[in-house]
Amino acid sequence: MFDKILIANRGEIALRILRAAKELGIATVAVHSTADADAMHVRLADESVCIGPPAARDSYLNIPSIIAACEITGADAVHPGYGFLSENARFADVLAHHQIGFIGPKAQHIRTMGDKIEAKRTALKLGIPCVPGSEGGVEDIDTAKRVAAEIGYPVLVKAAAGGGGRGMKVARSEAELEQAIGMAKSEAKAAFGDDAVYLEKYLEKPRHIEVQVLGDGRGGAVHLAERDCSLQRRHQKVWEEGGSPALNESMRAEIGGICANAMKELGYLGAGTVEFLYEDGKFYFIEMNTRIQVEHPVTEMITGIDLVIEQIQVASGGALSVSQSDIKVEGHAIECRINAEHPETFQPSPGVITHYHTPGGLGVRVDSAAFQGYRIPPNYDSLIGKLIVHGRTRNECLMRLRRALDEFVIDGIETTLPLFRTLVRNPDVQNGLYDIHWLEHFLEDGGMKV
Amino acid sequence: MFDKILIANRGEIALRILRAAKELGIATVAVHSTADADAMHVRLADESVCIGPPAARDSYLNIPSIIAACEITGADAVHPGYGFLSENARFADVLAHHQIGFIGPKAQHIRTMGDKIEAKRTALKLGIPCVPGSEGGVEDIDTAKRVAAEIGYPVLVKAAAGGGGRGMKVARSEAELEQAIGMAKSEAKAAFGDDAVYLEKYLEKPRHIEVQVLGDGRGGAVHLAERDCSLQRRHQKVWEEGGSPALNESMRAEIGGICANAMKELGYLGAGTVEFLYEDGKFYFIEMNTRIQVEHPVTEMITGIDLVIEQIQVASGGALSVSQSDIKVEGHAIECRINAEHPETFQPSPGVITHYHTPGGLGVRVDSAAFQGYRIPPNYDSLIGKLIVHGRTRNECLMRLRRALDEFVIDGIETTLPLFRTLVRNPDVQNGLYDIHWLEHFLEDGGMKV
Amino acid sequence: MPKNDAIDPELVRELANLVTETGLSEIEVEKGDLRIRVVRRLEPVSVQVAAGAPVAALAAPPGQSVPSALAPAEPQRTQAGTVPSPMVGTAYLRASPDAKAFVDVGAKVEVGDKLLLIEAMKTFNEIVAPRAGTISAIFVEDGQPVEFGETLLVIS
Amino acid sequence: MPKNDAIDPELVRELANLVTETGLSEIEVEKGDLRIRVVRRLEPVSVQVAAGAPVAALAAPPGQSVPSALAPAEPQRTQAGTVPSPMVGTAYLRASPDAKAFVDVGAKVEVGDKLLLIEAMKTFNEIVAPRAGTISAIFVEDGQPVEFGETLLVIS
Repeated sequence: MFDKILIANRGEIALRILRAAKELGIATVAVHSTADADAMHVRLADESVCIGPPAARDSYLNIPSIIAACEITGADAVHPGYGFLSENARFADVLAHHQIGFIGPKAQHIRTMGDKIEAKRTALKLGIPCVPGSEGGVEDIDTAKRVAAEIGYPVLVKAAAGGGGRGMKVARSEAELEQAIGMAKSEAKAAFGDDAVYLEKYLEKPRHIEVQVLGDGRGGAVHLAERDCSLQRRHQKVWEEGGSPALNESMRAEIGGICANAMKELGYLGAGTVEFLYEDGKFYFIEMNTRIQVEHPVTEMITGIDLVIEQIQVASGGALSVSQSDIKVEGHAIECRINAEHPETFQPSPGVITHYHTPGGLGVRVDSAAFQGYRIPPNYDSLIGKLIVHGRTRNECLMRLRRALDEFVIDGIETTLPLFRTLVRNPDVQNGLYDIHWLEHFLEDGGMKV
Repeated sequence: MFDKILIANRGEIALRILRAAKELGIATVAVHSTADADAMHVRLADESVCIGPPAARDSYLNIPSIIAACEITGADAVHPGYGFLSENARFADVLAHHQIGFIGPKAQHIRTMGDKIEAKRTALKLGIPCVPGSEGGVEDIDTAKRVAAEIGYPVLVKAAAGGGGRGMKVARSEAELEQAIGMAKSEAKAAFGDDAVYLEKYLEKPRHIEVQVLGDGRGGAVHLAERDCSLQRRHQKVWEEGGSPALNESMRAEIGGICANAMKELGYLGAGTVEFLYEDGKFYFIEMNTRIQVEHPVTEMITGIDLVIEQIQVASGGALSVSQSDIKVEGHAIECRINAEHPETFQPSPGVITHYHTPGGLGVRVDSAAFQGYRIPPNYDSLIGKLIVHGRTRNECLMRLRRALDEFVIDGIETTLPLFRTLVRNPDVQNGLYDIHWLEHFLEDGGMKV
Repeated sequence: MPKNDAIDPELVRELANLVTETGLSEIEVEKGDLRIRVVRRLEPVSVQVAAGAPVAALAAPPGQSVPSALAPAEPQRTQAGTVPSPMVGTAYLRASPDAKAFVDVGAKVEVGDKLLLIEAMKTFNEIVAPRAGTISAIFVEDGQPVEFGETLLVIS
Repeated sequence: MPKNDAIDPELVRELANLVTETGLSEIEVEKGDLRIRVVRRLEPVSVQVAAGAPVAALAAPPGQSVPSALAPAEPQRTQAGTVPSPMVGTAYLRASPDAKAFVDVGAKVEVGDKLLLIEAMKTFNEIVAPRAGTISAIFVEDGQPVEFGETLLVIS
């Protein structure tokens, strides 16, 4: 086991990692920029080192500074949290070069999953379901018709050289296909000087469902069920829950089993998330995140398993504390990401928290590095805390979430708490009837306007 | 189901009840003395009524005021919490007379269990193990020897008219019995003018173990395992945990089954606790508390069942949400009672909380009505909050408790947090090796002296 | 108008300006039978948000107004003459719906005169005048619920 | 204007200035039938404990001293002449254990003169004088770990 872990992150995840280390009896080193000298994880760590000015590239992303901080404190492992250096394979290599443990996956798996094309190739090879498509350009309309019939309508015609939505057309039936191809080709020609197009299954109202996995790096791996993160705004998750309101026990076991087996085959080490779009009972691989995720507490609340402790244990060469048969999903959990943002305009709102009071009681968890008097620096992202609530049923969970949201006090800045107070009272949310477009539409339709 | 519940209590338990009501969608009325006008449960309740001056007898114990508060607010049920009117059978009768629901047991069971002699008689009749004794005075030494041999040494010789420890002698063997009886008789004669004595089993180093029960009042009843509350100071519980470090699965099932069956036979309604002394594998009934207890969250954390919600449901004529087979003990939980008291002298420390920050993260629960800026009034008991921590194992729970205690900030007043920071690091506590005298001895031996 | 001749508003104005200009709070001048006093009451400079301020605003469900708990709870002012409710219950100003009120504003009362009734637990409790005087205000309506300590009326 | 003659605003002003200047709260003068009184009410000297005060003291395990986090973190004073560390690492005052120090207190330095080395990732980074002057203080010892922004030495 490691003796001293350096936490190469800030905010709530730095505190989260510190808690896990303390519970394992491991000493902690907080590194921080000058903007974070007063931060909670700095106050609570056994040691702290200022590693640079506020700009992340000069502090939290500065590999030499972090290595130097390990050297002067004698830290024998680094936990990168999420964001920053967490999916930087070179950082993992540099740490290895300095004989410092990296609490994350093997560098090769970070590289593989960091490359979209390579990731999809690997997923297919491992038996993970992907979005079906033409696997290359379609030259003539007959080929296109055959391929489209195979993957099923609607299909998306995409420019091979494309991006940003240009050269992209939906065909809902064979009748529409020829025209869609024609339009896509001419748009693609105009935009990219290349009229090659390919076909892909088009998902109209998918959900975002992701499977949490843990591997010991030696072929042992488990899944810890799924999280439904469909409630998104500008591709940022807002509300996550587990299990998904769309899945039942056997669907959970099936997709979970596929992911766990894939991780075994890969020899994956540590925590990871296999992300899918989900529509009409089918899963389509998007990407794999090779790190702990913001929404990991949802899984912890329904399984009782501390994912960060598992990460640390397997990174130090230990075994997973659980086998698949030990993992039982108990009840339901929902996480709300509380951002320092205006709840209607989503304008960031840094500043001093003048009053801060967190909800308590049964089934209520708060992961936050904020406190009364804390000044949220304007230099970093706006996530200031996560409220995670557990109940024996989804309904109990929703009622508990409602009362917990009503108890939460954060004054002095704008936060997204009012958004969640509205969402928890919304019938679609209560019924679990939402897809990845739901929240955008809700906001466009003035759902938060008073 | 009730429409509006009046909470006839204050402090953390008033907030606890308010949370349960909110989660059931029931409106809440807070009543308060003038000293509690700013209290958290008053702020969060749908309505509040000032019922009297600070002295409890004129406010929280004032039955006419509470009934009047029900009348003016239209509350259709009262939750009495613990203490105050919670075990006052007359209060239950008055509520019934006014057609207001009482969220507690039937008045007759409050009366039975409130009378020590009647309670023991009832317990014996229901098959609950009691402290064996002579069941009446022992006249001659031969009878005494026979009875003592039956119940086993050591035995306690007690004055029938006794109290306060006078006329009480321990005999550790038959050789000591005659002398002990002689001394007890003469002491009793001198103190009470009556030299009648009786014999009882003497427990040298018992643990305090109590079984949580729930009944639907119609013969349905379950047990929710036990709590070990042996760590006490002046008969006040300080640290409670469940399950007891002294019991195993089958012992738990056995004593739990006895209590559940007794409650079925009794037709018990609501939440209750059957309290035992435990020594050498045997349980000895002390008393039954016919109310929710301070330490109920320990049970909630290991079973996932909200006891206050169950209380409300059965009081309104509903069924228990669980049957015995649904109830599974998962992991381990410990509660620390945080008092506004000096951690060495236990001198009460009312005043303003200048800084307040609660710990968060996985498995950590805080039940408290305190907040930054709250002035603890000098009129009531010193309990200001409870920290309850859950882990998959007792060891995980202890490590988590340690880190949570180190995160907890309560400034401006003295609290017992330092006591718990010491206890969680004590080898006897870590090993679960303590009895009801352990904490007193620890404190006498200067365990908290720096 | 001889009075206006005697007291020169300009002098008063000058003194008023002076009190402001100098940052003083009071100036008093007297000469012969003339006496002028100008006072500027300093408003509290700071809203004293003590470290011990109560939680500002407990979260309320959307649509509900958030109570401004920052403002310290106004203590029930028991000025001379106010009669606070000694109990929680329902206040009645008359013995029956058709009866006339025990007292009205302007009525003179003696110690022990009946002022109103408070019903609690189906019992009517008489509230009597604790002092003699004239009823200068009645703060409750017939049938209104009252809390302990709530001001019922004023005898001045 | 005879009234104005009678009460001289200049005298009032003078008294007003006097009360402020002397820190008094009240002056009253009387001569014959003239009486002037100026009052300055002292503002409440409130210790303004801001609502936004940081958490006082994070709980520390018994035996450890509790950091008084109430005191705001002292900003690294970058007074003229201080040389802060541009990086985290280990500071060395000499090129090798046997070598003599690059600079000592009292040494004169020119811009660009080598002051010390900071080792990070097994690389030695030269820290050179950003200005000319005399070394008036050295705050680090040979082999001491330094944080970003920590003051290494002062050139005055």
